[in-house]
Amino acid sequence: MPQIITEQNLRNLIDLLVKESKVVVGPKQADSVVLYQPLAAGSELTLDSLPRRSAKELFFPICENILSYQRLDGKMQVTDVDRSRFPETVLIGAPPCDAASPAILDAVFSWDYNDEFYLERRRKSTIVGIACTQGDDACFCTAVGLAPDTDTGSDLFLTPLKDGSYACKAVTEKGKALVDAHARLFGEAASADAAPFAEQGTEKLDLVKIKKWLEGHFEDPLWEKISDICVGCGSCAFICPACHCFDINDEGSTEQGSRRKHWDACGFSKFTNHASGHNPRDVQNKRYRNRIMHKFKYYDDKFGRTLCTGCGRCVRACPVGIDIAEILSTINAKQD
Amino acid sequence: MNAKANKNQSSCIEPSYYQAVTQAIRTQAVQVLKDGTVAGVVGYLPGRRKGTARPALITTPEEAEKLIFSPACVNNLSVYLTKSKKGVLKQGRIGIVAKGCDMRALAGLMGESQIKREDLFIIAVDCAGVYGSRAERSESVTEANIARKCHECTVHHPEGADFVAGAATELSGLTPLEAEEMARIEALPQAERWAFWKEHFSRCIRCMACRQVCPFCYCEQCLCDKNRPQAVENSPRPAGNTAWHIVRAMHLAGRCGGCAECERVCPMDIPLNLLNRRMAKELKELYDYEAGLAPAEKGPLNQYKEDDDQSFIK
Amino acid sequence: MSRIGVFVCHCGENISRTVDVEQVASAAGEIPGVAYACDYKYMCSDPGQNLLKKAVAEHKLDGVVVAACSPRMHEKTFRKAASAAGLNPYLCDMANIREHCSWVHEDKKLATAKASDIVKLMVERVKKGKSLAPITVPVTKRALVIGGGIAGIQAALDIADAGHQVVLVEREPSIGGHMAQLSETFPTLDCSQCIMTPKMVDVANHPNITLHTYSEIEKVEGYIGNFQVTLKHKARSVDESKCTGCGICMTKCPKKKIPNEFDQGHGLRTAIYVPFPQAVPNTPVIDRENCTMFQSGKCGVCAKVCGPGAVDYQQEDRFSVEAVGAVVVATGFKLYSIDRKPEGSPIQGYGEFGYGAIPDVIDGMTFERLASASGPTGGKILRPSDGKEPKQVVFIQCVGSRAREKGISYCSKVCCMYTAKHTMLYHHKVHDGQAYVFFMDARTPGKGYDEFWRRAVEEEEAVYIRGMVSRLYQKGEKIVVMGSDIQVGVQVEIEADLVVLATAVQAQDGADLLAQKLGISYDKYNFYSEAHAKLKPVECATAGIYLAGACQGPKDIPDTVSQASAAAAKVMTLFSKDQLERDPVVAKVNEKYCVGCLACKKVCPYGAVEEKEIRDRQGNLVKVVAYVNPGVCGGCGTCQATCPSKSVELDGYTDEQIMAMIESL
Amino acid sequence: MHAEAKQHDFEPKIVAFVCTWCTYAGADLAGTSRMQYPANVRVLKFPCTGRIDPVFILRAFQKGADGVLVSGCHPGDCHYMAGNFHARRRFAAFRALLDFVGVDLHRLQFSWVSAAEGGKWVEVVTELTERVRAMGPMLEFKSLEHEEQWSAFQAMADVPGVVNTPELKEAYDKI
Repeated sequence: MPQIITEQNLRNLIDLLVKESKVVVGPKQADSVVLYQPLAAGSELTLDSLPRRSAKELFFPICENILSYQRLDGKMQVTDVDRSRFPETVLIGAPPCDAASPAILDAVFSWDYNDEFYLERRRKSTIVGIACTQGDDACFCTAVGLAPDTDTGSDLFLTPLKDGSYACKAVTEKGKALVDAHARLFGEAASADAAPFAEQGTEKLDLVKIKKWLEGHFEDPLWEKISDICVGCGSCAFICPACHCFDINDEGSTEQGSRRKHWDACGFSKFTNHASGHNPRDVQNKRYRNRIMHKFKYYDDKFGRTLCTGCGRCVRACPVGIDIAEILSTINAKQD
Repeated sequence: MNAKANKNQSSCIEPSYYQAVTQAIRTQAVQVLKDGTVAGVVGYLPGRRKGTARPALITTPEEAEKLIFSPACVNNLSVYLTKSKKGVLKQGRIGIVAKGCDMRALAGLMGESQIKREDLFIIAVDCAGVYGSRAERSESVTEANIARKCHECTVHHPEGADFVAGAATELSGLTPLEAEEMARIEALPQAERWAFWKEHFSRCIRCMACRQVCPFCYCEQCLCDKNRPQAVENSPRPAGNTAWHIVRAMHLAGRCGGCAECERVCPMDIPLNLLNRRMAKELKELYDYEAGLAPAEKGPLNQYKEDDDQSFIK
Repeated sequence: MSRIGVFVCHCGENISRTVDVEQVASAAGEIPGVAYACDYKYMCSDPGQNLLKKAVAEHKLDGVVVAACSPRMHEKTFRKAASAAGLNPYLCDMANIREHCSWVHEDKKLATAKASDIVKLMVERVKKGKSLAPITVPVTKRALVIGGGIAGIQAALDIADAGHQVVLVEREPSIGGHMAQLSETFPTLDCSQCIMTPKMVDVANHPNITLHTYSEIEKVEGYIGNFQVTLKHKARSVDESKCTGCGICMTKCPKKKIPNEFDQGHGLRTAIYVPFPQAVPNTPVIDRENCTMFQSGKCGVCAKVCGPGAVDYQQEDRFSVEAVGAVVVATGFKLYSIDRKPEGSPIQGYGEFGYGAIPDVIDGMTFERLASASGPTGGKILRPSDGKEPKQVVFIQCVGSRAREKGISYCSKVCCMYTAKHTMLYHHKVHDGQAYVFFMDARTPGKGYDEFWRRAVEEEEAVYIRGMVSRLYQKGEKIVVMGSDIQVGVQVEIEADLVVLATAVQAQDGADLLAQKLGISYDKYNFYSEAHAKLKPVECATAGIYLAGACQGPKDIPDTVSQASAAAAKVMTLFSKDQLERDPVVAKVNEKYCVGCLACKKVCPYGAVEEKEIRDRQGNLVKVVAYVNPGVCGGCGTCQATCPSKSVELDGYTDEQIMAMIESL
Repeated sequence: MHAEAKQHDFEPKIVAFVCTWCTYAGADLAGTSRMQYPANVRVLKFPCTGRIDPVFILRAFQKGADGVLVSGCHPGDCHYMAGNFHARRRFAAFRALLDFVGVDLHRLQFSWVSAAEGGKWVEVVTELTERVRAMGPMLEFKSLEHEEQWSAFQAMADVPGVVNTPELKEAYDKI
């Protein structure tokens, strides 16, 4: 029989981890939204809705300093970030569509350049994923090859059971270590009846076929058709578990300031604006095309993975109702 | 204000009302496309998901048959006249479906020389209300799922359009949520007001959805994207976020028509329209000005009177 | 990296007494981008300026900050020096560590810290500064003179004599102003009209002067070299082109008992009238409020008797636009009245003098008319109430002037002298009369002035009593004047037949409104402000507008004439070139980013913003943007603060400069 | 008239945005009249209050000002005719906005000080300085400057100049 943890013990586990000076991050209510945030106690964990932002910010913060500078005695002093001081972190309560994202992003952050900011946070984190029971008509994880019960990316994976407790599966050594260290909170399952998983609104997509179509259709009337209503905001990219573009800005004065890395989005008109004033993606549909291309072709070309977990956040958040699942279905259905 | 204000009020807006508006829009859009009055119509099409809708530019009578008006038709389509649809205007007159609140933006844009009345064919919606942000998409609209802005709507029955679709029956007895919330915040001690906004602004991720959907944020170079000099920090940190939202509210003061799109699209649920409404209230009190009721040559912040209030100046 | 030079001035000890200038210089040397910093005793002196010039060359400086006095004092000096050293003058700025620091703080530590901060601010400003080149604009060599008193007449004649066209505008029916009303003038006692009227005639006959009387300024647009002034020609009801000035209309007019303003209400005139016999032009005007024809429609005598048919009852106010390059403002003064003032007025009347209700308490100008040979009494001093010759006359000085409790704290400057003159005129005309003068001090700075005053006291037997009058009242035919003689320390009571008040000189009614039309500044008494009290006493802060006479502050005739000639000289200087170089602090539009909302156009006080169409190579309209006419732009920058995208920028005050300054705080 | 050199626990930073024609000249007059006022104020000169963008005020607070003064010509006195009238409306609106987001308006003073009002300049500056001194530092914007989103996990090294990536070290040494 697999191990289980009751909901109360899951909350107790959080309390214990907090006591151990670990940073525990999980879905938490903040005004009207649920966000991944550090939990001060197990009672703060909210498991009844998908957080508005993905869990990627745990490794890839919205904004972080990457160095600071100050003029001291006439000489510029540069101070690096002491990454050894990044805290040990446990992410609890991430559904598969969020838990899977670091596994996808590891590739790009350790490719031609090892992004130690990302990687150090990854090394110091343990992900406790949880099977999803709350899908809606915007969800399409199954369409992109995941499922409500996929444990990809999780170190420890929880499956909600009908009796309210969770079946536990240690996916990695990190996960096993977490269970072993707090063994008394885990017990034997009385029954292994899993709660029903979330329903999905879309059919399974042929990602290979889609990629193939994209390869041949950099120029296509489709782009203008689907994206001419895009207003060029970054909400889809910012709440996406897989989008990982960032910008670097120096902020401050000539005397002191910080160099900051923060989220950026290919939907922004200035994203590809050259210093010369030339902008190769001069209209919105070229920018939107890049979003699709990057997710379903370029990233696959480079890293062999699709840059989408089907969480449906962009579908829900798009101010003008652009529906990526619908677009993928359209491409999937194309014959040429 | 509303010459033909409909006094019949109810507690639920039935789907039949939306169907009637839809039918009227379709008929009118088909006609103006067929007779060549317009080169295209900006309207709404249904979304893939049940009970959703999205903006669309259609150019053929066939497509016009698919136009809808439903409680999900929340967007202020006037944003397309200054941004991505700018090109369309050059090919001729364009039709636009507009609710009363959207028409205030159209009036404002005319006053700011961004569009000309003669370039538009306005298909106005006599509007009973639309869904609130993330509201339950049930078929009928009630106080439970109507948008916050619709609670205090004063422009259900738009005037000055080329065509008005439908006849709205307003929901009765709606609580003025925004006014109450604004009064609540105004009554807070100053430090708590700061804490309230700090909490909200800190959550901001600078996705710029608020800016991008705003009909009045049509600058080609946003002050807040500039880095020489940098007036507002680019990075999504509490400091820059606060500055951004203050600057945004200031730039919209006296211009914002109150469509509340900024607030609707905010993925972080920041109550941005409160800021806009607060500024509108101030300008109404000080200068008796309300934005967007008619195209105005000058807004309240680009005109003056010699005896304007200066009680705050020593 | 910039190479800024910082020069810290001691200003003798004016700065160095409270600011450690060496420390300021050494701190300035530490500011990034500062290549050279030093301190010097007098930066504005020749050696100081040479030091700056040398340093620019030696240290290859690309910007200069002079930490010294106010830029209002010496900015031009140092910009000129920087320019001579090959630097763009707009890359030279002043850090005001004197007026804004050393003179207002005593704590040396705090003052030094502040001075260093001020220097830093200005260094940041210069670092982000741009080279600017002066803007040239054409000059319309035609001047407008507002006011036809002695100031306006003198300025107009001088400019006209230099060969330039002059438009002279006077709101009364005749030029002449207050000087035409005077009897004799101090300190020489020559007859005012004898010296004034020839000048008036010169104006009328000058080929370069166009005279508009009974006219006012309606609107002023444009800028130095290029003003468009709208004049309102009030309906005279007499066609100037037809009238021969024969005067028959006046002799036949049945309405004959209207108090004549020119005689301070003591003489009489007709409804169709010229203010005084020597009026220029000698064309009458109908006083419509007193004319039977206008009031009841029945009369028409003047029209009937007028041979050339010049009388025109239908005439309406007419407007004309004059293009001029410079404006001389010479609108003069009015006299304070002791009457009760409206509720809340900052200026008070004199209840203790009866609020002007006692007929034999008159002001100095009325006395002038009584003493004038052309006045209502033919030059005899007769008191208004009963026409008797007064034997005891009390003159009271400083009525309203230097009287803070009455709301005016300044000295009216001319009263001491004209009162002395009045006592003499009185003594000459009423040999057995006695003049008493209550005075605070006798202020007689001027050539021959003190001698004149002494003559009044010593030879003309005026009794000067140092002290104030606390009250006066009518008692039978007499006026009891109660005052104190502070020199002797006794109360004085004089039963006078006539009391003459030397009332204060005030700015003209409507002076503030005219200033607002012209865009010039004025002080709290509505006297017009010069650009600099000492060094630019004739210029207004608004370029192309000059001041002459008492509109700027109380002045006597010699000073007025001097200033009028000075203003004329300034106008001639402006007219000496075909093109004028203007300060390049003007707004420019970034056409790439301007979206043509035209908010800038809506707020521009100068109407400098125009719409400009941007077209592609095929001639298709791409967009409409704003365009700022640099010749019209006044440089206020309201457009930039209004522009949401900052697509219009004011040179010399760019956002980059200001933000850099704020960052450095 | 001699100001006492009092020691205060807190010396506020006051930033004044003034127009060059009236208030700057008024401050000059205070100088030529040798009036005394607190040394806390730093003056930024503008051609006109019409040029003063509300963003500047915001920026000044962000960059550490404890109090801000905006001063220009009295209505009707504007050298540019109407700049101060436009500014008056703009600042009336901006004040309301700042108030609504919870900024204490006692830290923001507007005034008309003419070229003739050296005394008023002294009065306004002294009053604002003393009021803000009593209020203490303006912490709201300043503390925001140091706040991060939670995920940033502030981890700057304690010792300035610590550079612990070889690439950065190499790049830094080249400067």
